[in-house]
Amino acid sequence: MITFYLMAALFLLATILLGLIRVLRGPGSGDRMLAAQLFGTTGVTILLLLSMTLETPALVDVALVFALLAVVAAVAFVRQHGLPEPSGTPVHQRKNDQKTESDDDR
Amino acid sequence: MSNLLLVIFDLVLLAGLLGVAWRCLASTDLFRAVVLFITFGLLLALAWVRLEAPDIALAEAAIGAGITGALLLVTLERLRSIAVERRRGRPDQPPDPAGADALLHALHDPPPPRRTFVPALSFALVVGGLMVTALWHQPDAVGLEPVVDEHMGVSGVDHPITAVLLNFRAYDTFLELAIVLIALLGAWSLGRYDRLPARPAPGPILPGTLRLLVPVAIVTGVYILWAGSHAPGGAFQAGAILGAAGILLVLARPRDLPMAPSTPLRLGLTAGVGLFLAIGIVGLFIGPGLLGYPPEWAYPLIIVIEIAATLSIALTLVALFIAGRPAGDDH
Amino acid sequence: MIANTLTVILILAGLVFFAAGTAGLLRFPDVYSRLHALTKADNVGLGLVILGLMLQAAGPADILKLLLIWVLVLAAGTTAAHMVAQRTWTHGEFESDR
Amino acid sequence: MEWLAQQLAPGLIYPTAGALLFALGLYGLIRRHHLVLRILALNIMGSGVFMVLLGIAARGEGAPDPVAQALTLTGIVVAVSATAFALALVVRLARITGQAMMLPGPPDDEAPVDDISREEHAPSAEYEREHRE
Repeated sequence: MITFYLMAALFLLATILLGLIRVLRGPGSGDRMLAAQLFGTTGVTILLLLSMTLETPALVDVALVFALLAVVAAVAFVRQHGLPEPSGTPVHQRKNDQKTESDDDR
Repeated sequence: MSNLLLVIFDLVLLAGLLGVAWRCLASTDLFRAVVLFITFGLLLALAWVRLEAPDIALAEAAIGAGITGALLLVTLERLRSIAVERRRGRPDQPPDPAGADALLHALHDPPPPRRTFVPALSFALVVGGLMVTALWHQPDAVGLEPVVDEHMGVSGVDHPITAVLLNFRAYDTFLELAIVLIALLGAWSLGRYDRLPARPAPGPILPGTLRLLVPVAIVTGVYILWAGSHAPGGAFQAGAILGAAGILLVLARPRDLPMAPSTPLRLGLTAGVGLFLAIGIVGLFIGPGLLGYPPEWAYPLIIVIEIAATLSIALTLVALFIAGRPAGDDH
Repeated sequence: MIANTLTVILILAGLVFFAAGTAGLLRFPDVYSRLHALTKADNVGLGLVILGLMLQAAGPADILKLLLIWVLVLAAGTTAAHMVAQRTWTHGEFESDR
Repeated sequence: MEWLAQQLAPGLIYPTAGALLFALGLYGLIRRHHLVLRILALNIMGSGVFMVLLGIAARGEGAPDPVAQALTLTGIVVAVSATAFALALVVRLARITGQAMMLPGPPDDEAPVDDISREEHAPSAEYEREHRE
């Protein structure tokens, strides 16, 4: 059983390292943030599996804290750049040649 | 079999850590560097787990996931808004022609000049090589574990790390609280806080999530604080969790920050250091010495200090995140 | 014995979802489809692993803690996905790379 | 196999990796110009130090050394406070000079700066005004 848990944890660690490719490539910051979010969940799972392997029940608390605070970085990400004024049209509907105020912000 | 798997796990984890750190420091795009640094913190927590340090993993989880990431992302936002402001000009100042450059540089760092490559690499290699050599030749020592174990009876708590932090080496912890407070004073001396130019996401999703998360965070923080006397947990981890919850509130709040009134805020910020020192000085007269407690009083005193320290750490972390004196606090 | 077999099956199923999430993250063409692959696969994956671990838990307190972790991750994942999507919709996809 | 597992015990490979992290952070600290990246480099160096401390504490049989763990715990909280203070300083610097990098020198410094053009790092009017006063 312990060997099985360890193999599962190792597999998940490998998926994190593979997912890093998305952080490196991007291309947008949304992609990078999503990858970080996935790593958070995977990390929680690895911690739960390790708590069975290493027989350390306290690791469940660590996983709990990770799960609890997984959203903080994403909220900070939304504030980073912020959102345009309520009247702002979505980027997809803007004309390409028309330089708008919030385009300048970037 | 499982030993071998653990070794493979360690090697993969460490390779990942080194790789992430390397790519992070090689990024030209600062946002990418910050996301890689958040991932680095996650992997680091796993490393602490493998080193049989669940306490540290707990603190790393709260700080890495909750505080550092948000702090860095918001700093990038502040730098960007400063660059935009300079480019546009302000009411009292014409637009700054160098502003366009500043905008470019605010969130991008050009690749470093080739000239510094060889000296930097050789210096880092020499330092790293010396450290590795020293570590490999260091003899195995038992450390202080038996000593701590022997004195656990008089510490007042059942968890060795809490005993070390709040009893055996209380002066370290006391000075650590003071340093955190000094960092805050430093940040406050830079001026009032900058109002973030960005707005939070509209819609019901974020407030709804907050309504779920913040109470759970408070309960978890108190639970971790309580667990500290017999299991991994304690004032630092609890303070970090509550601080992260406070940061979440600050981030989700539209425009105006929910700053506490000045006097209670200051009392809360200094409660940890103040109470610690007061109890420590009392110990000088009626106890075993400065920052020492009589064994029969140790448990309640440690609990009182821990509660105050948790409060102070949480408040200080939130105030450091806001980075600046509360508005209307000057005179 | 039955519990052990069930745990193994559930965790394996969870791992499949994690693999699918990572594959989606790497292979899908734009943020919105990546988002979709990731949040669904990811949360179901964790849910299955947690169900598997619940069968091995020592007592009701542990089971509740595991359940709480899942609920929290669900809430965080949903919120994060929503906010990333909203921000991408209003700001465009490639604003980080000039 | 067992022999290999013994050679690669956590007490040995983690401190080694910690030392490498420290060296990596040092390298980044020297080479990168942007102050936020330098702060990240310092944090990575600090993590390397923590890893060395905890790795040595985990050596040998039995429970790890609680004193090293307690010191690391305080170290992490100090590191995050120092990072927050440093970031506040960077924002303040950017507000005054318009740059988030190390300036090559004071405005009247004639020292040659060959790698980065003078133009890019020219201090802003506000910076010069503050220094003249």
